[in-house]
Amino acid sequence: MLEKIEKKIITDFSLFPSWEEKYEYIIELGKELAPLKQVYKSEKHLIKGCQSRVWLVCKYNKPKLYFFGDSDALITKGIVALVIKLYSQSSPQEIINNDMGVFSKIGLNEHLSMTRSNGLNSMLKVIKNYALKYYKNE
Amino acid sequence: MLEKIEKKIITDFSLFPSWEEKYEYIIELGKELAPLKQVYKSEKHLIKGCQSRVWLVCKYNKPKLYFFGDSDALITKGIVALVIKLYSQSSPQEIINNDMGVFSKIGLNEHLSMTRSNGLNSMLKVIKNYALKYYKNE
Amino acid sequence: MYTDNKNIIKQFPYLQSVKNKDIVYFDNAATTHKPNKVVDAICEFYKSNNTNIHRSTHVQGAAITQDYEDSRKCIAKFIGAKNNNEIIFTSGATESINLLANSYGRKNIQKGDVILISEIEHHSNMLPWTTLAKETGAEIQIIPLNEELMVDLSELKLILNNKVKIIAIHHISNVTGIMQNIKSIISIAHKFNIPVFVDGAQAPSHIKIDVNLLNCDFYCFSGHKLFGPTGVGVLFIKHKYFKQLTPYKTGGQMVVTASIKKPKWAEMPLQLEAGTPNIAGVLGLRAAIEFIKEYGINEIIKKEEELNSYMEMQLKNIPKLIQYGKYNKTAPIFAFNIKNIHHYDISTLLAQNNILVRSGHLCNQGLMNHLKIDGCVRASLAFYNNSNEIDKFISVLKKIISFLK
Amino acid sequence: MYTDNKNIIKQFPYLQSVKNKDIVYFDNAATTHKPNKVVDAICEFYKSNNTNIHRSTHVQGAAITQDYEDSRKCIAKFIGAKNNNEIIFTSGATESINLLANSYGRKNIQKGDVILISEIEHHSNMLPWTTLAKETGAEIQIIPLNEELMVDLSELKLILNNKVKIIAIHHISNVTGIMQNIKSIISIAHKFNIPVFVDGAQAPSHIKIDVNLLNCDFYCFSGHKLFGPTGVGVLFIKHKYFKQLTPYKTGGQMVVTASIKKPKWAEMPLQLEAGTPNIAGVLGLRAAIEFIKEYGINEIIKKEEELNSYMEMQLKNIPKLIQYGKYNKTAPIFAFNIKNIHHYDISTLLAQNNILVRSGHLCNQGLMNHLKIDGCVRASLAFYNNSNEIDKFISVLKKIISFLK
Ligand SMILES: Cc1ncc(COP(=O)(O)O)c(C=O)c1O
Ligand SMILES: Cc1ncc(COP(=O)(O)O)c(C=O)c1O
Repeated sequence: MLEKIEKKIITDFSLFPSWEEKYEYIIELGKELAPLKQVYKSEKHLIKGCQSRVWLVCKYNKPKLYFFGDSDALITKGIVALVIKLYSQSSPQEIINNDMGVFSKIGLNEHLSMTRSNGLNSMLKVIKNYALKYYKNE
Repeated sequence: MLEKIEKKIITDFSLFPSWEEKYEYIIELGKELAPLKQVYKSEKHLIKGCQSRVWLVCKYNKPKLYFFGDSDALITKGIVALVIKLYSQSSPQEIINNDMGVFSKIGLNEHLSMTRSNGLNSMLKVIKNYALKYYKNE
Repeated sequence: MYTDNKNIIKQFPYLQSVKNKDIVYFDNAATTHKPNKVVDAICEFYKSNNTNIHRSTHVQGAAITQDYEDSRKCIAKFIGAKNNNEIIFTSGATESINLLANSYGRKNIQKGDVILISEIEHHSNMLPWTTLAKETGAEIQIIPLNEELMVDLSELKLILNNKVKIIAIHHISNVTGIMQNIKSIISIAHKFNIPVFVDGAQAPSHIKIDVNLLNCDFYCFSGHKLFGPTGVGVLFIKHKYFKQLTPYKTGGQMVVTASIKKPKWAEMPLQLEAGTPNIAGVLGLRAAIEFIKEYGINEIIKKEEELNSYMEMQLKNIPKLIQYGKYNKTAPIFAFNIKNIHHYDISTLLAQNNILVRSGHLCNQGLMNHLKIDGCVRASLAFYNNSNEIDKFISVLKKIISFLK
Repeated sequence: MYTDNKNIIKQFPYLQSVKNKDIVYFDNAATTHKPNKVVDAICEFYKSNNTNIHRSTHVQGAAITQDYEDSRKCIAKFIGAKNNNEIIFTSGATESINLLANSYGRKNIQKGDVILISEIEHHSNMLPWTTLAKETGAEIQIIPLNEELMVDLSELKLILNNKVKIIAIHHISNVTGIMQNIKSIISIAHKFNIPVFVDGAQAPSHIKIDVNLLNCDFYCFSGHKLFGPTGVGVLFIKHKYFKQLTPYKTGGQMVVTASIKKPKWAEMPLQLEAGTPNIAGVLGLRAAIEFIKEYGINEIIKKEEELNSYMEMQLKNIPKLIQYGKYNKTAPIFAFNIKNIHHYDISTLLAQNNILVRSGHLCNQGLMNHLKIDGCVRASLAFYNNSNEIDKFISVLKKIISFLK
């Protein structure tokens, strides 16, 4: 499942030759993201290491993990959407096995994967940690 | 007086073309230096900033200053002798007016005037301070 | 991209490099580029003069010790210090402030005393003082500001009293480019016998510094923000405070007699320079200052005035742009937000267009709180920037805004 | 002068430079020369990649931040640390030790506790501990040595108890080149749950370091003594102590929430790296380590063993020479005096002959007192030195001795 989505995302992005279009697509994804309930926008779900605020919520409905999130910056929100698109509805096992390398493959001038300020790395860490937690408890 | 001695020292050193001979001469001067009485080899007369120990004593016998000194290193002792040769028996006024530039003119590969570890600069400072002190009290 | 004035670009290898030809570097408040002179000084040291300084009996070591001390002299002159030994080499502005807070602060500030800082200090000029306050039991009080983000001098007078033991204030803001009225602050403080520390990290690349004229007690800056190397900074301590200091770091070079019970420390400034210093950094910093002298600080000021007014004019044309600290701007540092757009989105897309700025709280959460924002975009220029770059920046900014709407 | 082995001279611009062709540089314990790779890394940074690190939204800043963090990784690997975040960048060994004494020491050492150091530490590994003792009311105790200037392990066992809170000891002596039996010291100390700090300033240019194998708790060294730049150093702190630290310097980058009352510090290692670091220095240090890896530390060791035994043999032929620390020598560092001749006279005349050594107390007055001397001459070699240079040194030394008699 996860692998399939990963491939699809890479293909989707390859359709946009310029970085403007890629960003436009990311922002579009962000806009389409289901709004996060206000109660979840708490310190508890805030992700550290982002210049903009990012909230990420995880629900475990055996055997799958579901992610919800938001951000106050548009691009970051798009990244949140991308991350959710990718990992939500995967099993902990699938997530643990994933190398999380898709982001360096979508060709955004290394931007997404390199700068820490967008918090992508922090988001991926949080997701991996959730997966590990529920994997152990299984 | 002081100027004359200065000139003589420069001429003396110019007779020795190699630095070995210059050093030999300096060491010779050190060996000829009248021994310093043990009582003067005290903390009070010790000069700071030398790798070897240097003692410098000043006596004021109006209108002239008299210097006595010693060191435990041979080369430094020679420098002490040179300094004494130059400044002992000068008046405070003469010393204050002196630019203390002779040492850079005797051609010891800039060595004497540059390295601090030989304490030359500290000795000159001490001598100048004595001169200033007695000049004021005159 | 760069159009040249006075052949200046040629002297900065970064600006000349083919790799960077499309880049507009507006991140100079974070760090500046280095002229060839600086890089050459570093290379020459390592390649042909490399040796350690102090206590050497070889001419080579003595010569570099001399160069090191000449750098001190050069810097003293550059900032108008009267004595060379009032210049202490550190690893940067942050260390300078920590050094002062520890060496001077711990000895002279006690429980119940007051440390005055402004609300809008860079973290490096805030945390060392709040830490000192916590350690000593002293209290932090806040210097009142007026609406233009300047110290309110009449309010300042009211809160000064003999419990205030030091005032720590920036010279030029790292966010807004605004210069504080340091001379007046100091003259008021001195009426109460209160010493003033000035954080000049953002100043000497933009204005002429004269600690003597300002009459300030302590001053600091970083090499890397002054066209010099990383890892080197300066702390100026007025001579009259020498007796009120304790060593900050201890180790080689700063000690005369290393006894366990009663060590005898070296005289100033060596007492505050423990261990092998950043020799290459110090020589590079001297080269940077020589570069500035040759180019002329007045030339720099003139050039930056032009950049300032051109940028101001251009920013006016951007709808929904909120600029922070418009008045009394001295350095060409511009902080802004676009209504309803996140600063992160702006700086990210500027970067995608090869325009390098910085965004976020800019290590100044105090100012962000004061402005009631969580961050902003900062475009910070140096004298080697030019109007073409401003044009590009403005046109890209407009494009981004419409893109993000 | 230099004869070449493995083309090594070609890689060191200082050694190749025409200006220095007559120089025999035997002052490597003070500072080492830098291979081209190091100078190039610094130049490249300044000339084409210059930018500040951390929190940038531009790829250029991110790339240098990555380089900076990769350097940490590289250094962790080089010294056998398990986690990259156990590596803290400092301005040098002296700062590393001061940082540890403050950040770890003040929090964990109290009145009545004991700090153990040897009598023969470099001032930089003595004074921070004696200062800490004075500040906290702890007591300094001295580690017993045997006649060969090595820690006496059986005596050590006897003085350890639960009041001893840290042991600080050098790895390789800066005067004698003797290596302490660190692994045994640590294993004894750990039986009493006492952490051990190892001052490795003189070690990594001569031996393979493995903090994991040594099992040491803290370790430090300087860049400039390891063929790297000035103004950069390393402190290794074992992961398990992270919770027992307080910030050393405060300022930019090391804080998450800069509140006056309750600041929230960044995680390790950033928590201990306030302000803009010496970026060029860190990149240069990485280059130095890459250089060592390429050349091979085993090659270095082999080369130095040859230098060691050749020098020992030659020194035997000098009448009236008193050598300090003959046994267990690891690094080719040779300390000696000539009977009835002052060390200052020797080193001065060696320098006149273009042989650069150092003399005096060598920042180790403790060892001088122990040996009952007021100083000595130190000839310190590196792997790029050779036997021709030793020959020249010996023949000049003989000449000088007869000259001074
Ligand atoms: C006003 C101000 N103070 C202090 C600093 C700290 O300088 P550094 O990071 O070079 O130590 C900065 C740098 O951003 C600054 O702008
Ligand atoms: C054993 C030892 N420790 C500490 C130091 C201090 O190193 P640095 O001056 O680079 O801080 C030295 C340098 O001489 C040393 O040899």
